[in-house]
Amino acid sequence: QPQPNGSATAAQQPPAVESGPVTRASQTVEELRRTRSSPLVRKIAREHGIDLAQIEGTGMSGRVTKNDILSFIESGGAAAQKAAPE
Amino acid sequence: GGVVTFVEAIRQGIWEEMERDERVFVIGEDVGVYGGAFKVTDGLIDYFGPERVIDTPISEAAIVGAACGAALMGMRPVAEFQFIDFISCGFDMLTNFAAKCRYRWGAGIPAVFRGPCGAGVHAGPFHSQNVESFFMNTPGLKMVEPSNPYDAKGLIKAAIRDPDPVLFFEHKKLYRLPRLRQEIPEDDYIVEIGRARVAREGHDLSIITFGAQVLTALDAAEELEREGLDIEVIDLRTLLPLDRETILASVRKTSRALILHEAPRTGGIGGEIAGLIAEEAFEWLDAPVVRIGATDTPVPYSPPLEEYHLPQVKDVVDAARRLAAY
Amino acid sequence: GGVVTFVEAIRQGIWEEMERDERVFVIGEDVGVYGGAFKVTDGLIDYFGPERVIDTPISEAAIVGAACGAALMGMRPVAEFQFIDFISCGFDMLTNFAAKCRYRWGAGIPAVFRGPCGAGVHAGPFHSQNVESFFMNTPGLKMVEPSNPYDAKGLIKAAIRDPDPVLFFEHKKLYRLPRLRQEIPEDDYIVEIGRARVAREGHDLSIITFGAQVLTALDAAEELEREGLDIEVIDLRTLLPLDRETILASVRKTSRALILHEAPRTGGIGGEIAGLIAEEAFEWLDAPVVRIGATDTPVPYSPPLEEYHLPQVKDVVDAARRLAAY
Amino acid sequence: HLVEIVEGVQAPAIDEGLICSLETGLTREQMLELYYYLKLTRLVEERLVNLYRQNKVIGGVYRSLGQEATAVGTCYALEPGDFIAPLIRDLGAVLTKGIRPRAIFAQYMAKAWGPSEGRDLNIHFGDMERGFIGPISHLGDMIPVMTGVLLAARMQQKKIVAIAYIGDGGMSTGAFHEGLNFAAVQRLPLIVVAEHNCYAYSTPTHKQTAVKNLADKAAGYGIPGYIVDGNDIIACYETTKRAVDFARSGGGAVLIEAKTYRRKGHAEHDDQRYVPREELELWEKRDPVDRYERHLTSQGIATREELDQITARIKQELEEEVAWAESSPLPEPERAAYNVYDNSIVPPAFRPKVLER
Amino acid sequence: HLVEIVEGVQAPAIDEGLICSLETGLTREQMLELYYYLKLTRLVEERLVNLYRQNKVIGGVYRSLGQEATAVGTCYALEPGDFIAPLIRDLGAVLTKGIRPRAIFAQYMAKAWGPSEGRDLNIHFGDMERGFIGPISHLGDMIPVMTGVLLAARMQQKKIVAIAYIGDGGMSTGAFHEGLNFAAVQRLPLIVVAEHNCYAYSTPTHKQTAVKNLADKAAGYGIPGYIVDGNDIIACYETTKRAVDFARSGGGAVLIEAKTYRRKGHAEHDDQRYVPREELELWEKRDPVDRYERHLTSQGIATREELDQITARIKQELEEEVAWAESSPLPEPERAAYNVYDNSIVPPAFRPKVLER
Ligand SMILES: Cc1ncc(C[n+]2csc(CCOP(=O)(O)OP(=O)(O)O)c2C)c(N)n1
Ligand SMILES: Cc1ncc(C[n+]2csc(CCOP(=O)(O)OP(=O)(O)O)c2C)c(N)n1
Ligand SMILES: [Mg+2]
Ligand SMILES: [Mg+2]
Ligand SMILES: [Mg+2]
Repeated sequence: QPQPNGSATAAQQPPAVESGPVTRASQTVEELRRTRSSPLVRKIAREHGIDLAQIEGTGMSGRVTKNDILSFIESGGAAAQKAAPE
Repeated sequence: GGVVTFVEAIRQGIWEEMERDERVFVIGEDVGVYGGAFKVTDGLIDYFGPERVIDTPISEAAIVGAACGAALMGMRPVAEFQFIDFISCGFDMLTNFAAKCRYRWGAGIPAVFRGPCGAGVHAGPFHSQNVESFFMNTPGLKMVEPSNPYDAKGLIKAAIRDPDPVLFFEHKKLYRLPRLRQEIPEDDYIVEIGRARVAREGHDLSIITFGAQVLTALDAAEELEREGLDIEVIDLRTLLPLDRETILASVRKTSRALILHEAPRTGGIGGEIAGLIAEEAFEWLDAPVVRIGATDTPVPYSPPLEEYHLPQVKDVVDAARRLAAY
Repeated sequence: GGVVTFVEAIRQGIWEEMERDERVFVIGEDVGVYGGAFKVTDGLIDYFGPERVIDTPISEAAIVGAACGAALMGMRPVAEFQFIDFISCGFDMLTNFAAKCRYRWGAGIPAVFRGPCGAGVHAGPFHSQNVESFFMNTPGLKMVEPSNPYDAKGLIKAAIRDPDPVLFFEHKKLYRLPRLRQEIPEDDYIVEIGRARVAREGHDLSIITFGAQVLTALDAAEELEREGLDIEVIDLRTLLPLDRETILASVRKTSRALILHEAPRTGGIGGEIAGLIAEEAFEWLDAPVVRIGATDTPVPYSPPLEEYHLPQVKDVVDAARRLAAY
Repeated sequence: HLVEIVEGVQAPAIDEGLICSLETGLTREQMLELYYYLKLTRLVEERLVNLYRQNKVIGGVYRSLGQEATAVGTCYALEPGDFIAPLIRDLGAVLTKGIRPRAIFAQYMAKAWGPSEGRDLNIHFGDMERGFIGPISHLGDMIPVMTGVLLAARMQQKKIVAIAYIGDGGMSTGAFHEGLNFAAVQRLPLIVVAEHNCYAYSTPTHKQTAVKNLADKAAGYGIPGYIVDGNDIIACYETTKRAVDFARSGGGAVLIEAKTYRRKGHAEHDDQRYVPREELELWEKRDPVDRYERHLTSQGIATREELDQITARIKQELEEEVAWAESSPLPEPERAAYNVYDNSIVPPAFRPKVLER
Repeated sequence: HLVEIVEGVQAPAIDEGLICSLETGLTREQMLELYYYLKLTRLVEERLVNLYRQNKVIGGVYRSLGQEATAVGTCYALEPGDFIAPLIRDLGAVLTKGIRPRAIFAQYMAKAWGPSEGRDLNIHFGDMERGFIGPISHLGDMIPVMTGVLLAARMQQKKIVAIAYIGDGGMSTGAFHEGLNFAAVQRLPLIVVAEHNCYAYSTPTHKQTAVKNLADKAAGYGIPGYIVDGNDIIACYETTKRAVDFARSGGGAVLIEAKTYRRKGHAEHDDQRYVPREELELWEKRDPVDRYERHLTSQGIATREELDQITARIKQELEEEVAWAESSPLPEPERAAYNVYDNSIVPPAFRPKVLER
């Protein structure tokens, strides 16, 4: 579960692409929303080195929305993620 | 100038261009003595004479062809289809002659082909069509569809002055809609072809639309504002060539795109807009690109059927809510 | 049956349906005595007689209308356009009569409207068109475009047996292409309308295409395989109604969609496919939805111009590389 | 023979005005039936205007006032298996073919029980059993369609003929030309009835075409052309009967020009300001219903009472027909999705719910 | 008068065969010029076939063998300001209008210096200065276009006339019908030259239309129709001159049927197997070039040597014309992007690079 003010889990890099598109084909749309959000959010996550799993998603299927991640960044969550120990 | 309806704005535009440029003339069925089925050309023949306001036989292919020939000779014809549904009878002449002349030997065809389009008036499948999709894949044509009197006048003038063939679609529901009555400038002005306008600024979601559906979008936006959603409405005005920059700028701002048109969804020009966005604004998207069109059926006649067929404010509100909640 | 070319497969299909069902007949310009400009109906008149293989005047609207009337009487006409470019002269009859009859009063029109389409043979702007975009927004029509002899025969039979009007596009480059010669079954078989096929299985990227461009895609895929890219090629076969399931399944597998067609990019049916993907496979996309089409121009005549205009293998390879690297 | 223009017999006049052609093979019974359909047409249209003024009609009403004899008289010359392709101004032909007024009322009122189930309007439907294929709005398109009907009939060895109606305006269309040329070269038994009512919307014939008589166009197709007084119902019948016999016996296509006049505007909303008053008054005197009544009574074929009884019967009938149509519900909204294709193959085109997952 | 069909004067025959009409207002100089254009047409086409066989031509070659007198003779009756809308089988008219053979060769060879810059083929281009608007492939479409040209000319107070050429097949199209009806009702000075060459691709006239003479169609438009021996170049000239004078003086549209014959297949690839040998042999004897030569020499208008000199001059000219066309490069690929629209307003349609950011 994502925690407020994120004491992040291990990853300091953005999450790796899941193992292969073959796996993705069998995923549900809900799972994909939750884990991959959207191109925009993934881009922002990449740019800020954020692990999406750490953010509370308010979108459909628990998706991390643009506002979610921007709020997260604004509230220092990204810095917290970076600063968190291994 | 003055406070005008949509139809009056178009009529003024044609009138002023005919006064300004003696090469401009009108040609179509019942456009002269009768002033046009929707009275768009009312009074022109008394002022400009029957040589410049020509009543033709029922011959859409000949009307288009004659406009092309006159244009090659340097005239500026404004050809009318009594209902845009009859443009299908001139489809060959438009797509094969008008559209391709300049490309094939450098001869531009500065003609305007205009007529009333659109549904919602219980006129049935042959007096309610939206035909832009027929021509979207025909380079050489331009297509324009205003949503308000100011743009209507500015665009008909721009179309008449354009050196290439322009299809000018006038949604018949807008012609005398009181809501659209608007004060327009006295002075000469044009609205540039190829430029969309931001009908309503917003930040949460972009509705990209044109014609009568601009009103649907604005009504939906007003309703959604009460729910705290801030909707941007882009009025395309020109359908071909699309104003890619304005579309992309809006989507990059809001990250959510809802494309709305009155033609059936499948095969409508919404696909072109969605494709543009999905390719060139992909990393700005926070949600799927949503398209709303009419059902994939002809336009039915009976009011409950037509209402089901056409996009309604509630359909747009519902879709925008879901898209915003994505 | 036997080893056949693309054109021979179509001819066999028409022949067998005429034998199987006495209601089937052929109608068009020079289809009888001459056997058709491309010899698709060669020999039919000697076997079936001039009452079932009708040579018409040069009248596309009448050809379409007559096919519709005969279909209403229970016949199964197969109407030919000498070149599909001339379908524009029958545009009104097709979109307003053929497409809407069942909807308006329950009378189906089981007619097939076929002809040679496509570019790449230096035939110029009026003998090279791809016209599917004209009709994509016309509910009531079906559109089919095979890419190989097996599908061609199966689909022409399916089209003839279909209770609704089917536009059947035959890319002229494929007619006698040696590469396409193929052994097909002796027995009766159909290929279901509305079902795409996976022409090449792959995992890295989906190329969604049809007609002659299937070969372009396969050639590109072969080249890219050497670079370690595994391309899936979807051959749509039916353009309307689109096989949404197969398209979406492929994109959900590969996450990268490249839509390829020979018609100009803007306004082509690639937009519909892109829109479908961007709305219903959005979550699976790793990259923008890419569309490749011809340049937004008429089909030029001179080989260097036509080559620039049309999608080439190198264009597809280059785009696929970029898409894969995204 | 091929380019013959056959002018109709001039009907005599009596003190009260013109009557109809005296030479006819019609029996008294048939002439009364003819009156029934003629009067029915007039009264159905009056009823439609009535409903229109009560806002019960959706869209416009297109009267054929003054032209009813053409539509009824020509159609009456057909056999049951024959086909008609009428235009919206040929309601008389539709009724003569046996389509019930209730279907027309239901269509106009956009009701679920109408033949189009509300999807299309006016007479834009068909009834293959009765030999009726309704028009679409695009003028001229029905000529090629009827050519196909007759080609099929030939292949099916049915000895049927077809009447396709066209207006002075519609004859300017490419579809008309292609269809008639094809019918002519194939020697199909197609009778084209050109209703010369002097106007195409606001466009008078002299702006539509340069021929003197519409029948002159027949020569351009290599077929015979007949001219008939379109307001003389007996002449319309006889001329068409002659054309039908000619066509059915292998003579090929025929063009009949019915000289008539459109006494109302193009539709109810059109006030005809472009029409001179004197013209309308002149043609009022040539009203085809008055004329036929005058004929029947003056020639001792029917009494005034008999005609009044027919009228009363029609009015009674129409009460029931209108009531039936009015009692029909409007269609359910979702019905708009059905029948684009054969729904056993392609599902109905329901409105999709956006982001439904 | 309006539906008059004027049959051409039957030209006399001498021992060697038919010659041309004797009654003419042409001067000797003009008659030699006529010969120049006639022979030029024949030799340009022969040269095209020659280039085609050397694979220097892209696409097909469409001979007008046997029809050259129609195209040249009719066009010669025009004034410089007048317009023509020829079809691909009217190369003779294009050359008579002053378009240089080099343009034709460059077009056929898809070269950059051609009027289309390689974008279109054959005579699908125009030259407004010279009064030439080339066709598109869709038959019939040029008739409405020329109607517009003449409407404009009327508005611009230019007293020009136009010839639009059409084939026996093309007359079946809706576009032809709409255009000619419009021209007729507007009394525009449009001369339609219908080249009755007996075939439309493989379709003989009796499957195309039911009229006996194509000129019979004139009555259907309320215009005069003339018939002329299309292989008699003088008759073609005289008949057209008469029509041109009639039209230019306000008489309106005219239809001229030129009786001729297409001696080659529809295009070079068509072996004409559907044509009886005897038919071809008959019409060989009526070759319009032979016939005119016979006329000039037998009537003492020109000597064999003079004619040979003209031929030699043409051949010399054609060497230069072909050389010029051959020396043209093919167009640069990117030129395909230009001129869809006025490029000062809408940029060229270059091939976009995918994912270029
Ligand atoms: C192809 C086409 N173009 C335009 C119209 C619009 N329109 C409907 S009725 C009409 C006038 C028809 O006149 P006519 O053929 O004389 O028939 P009438 O109404 O007089 O019976 C016109 C122009 C149409 N229906 N179809
Ligand atoms: C509208 C249209 N339909 C079909 C064709 C295909 N086509 C090209 S030439 C031709 C035959 C033309 O015959 P005709 O008009 O007699 O001219 P000709 O070739 O004999 O000079 C046909 C059917 C076409 N060009 N345009
Ligand atoms: Mg079928
Ligand atoms: Mg009329
Ligand atoms: Mg010919």
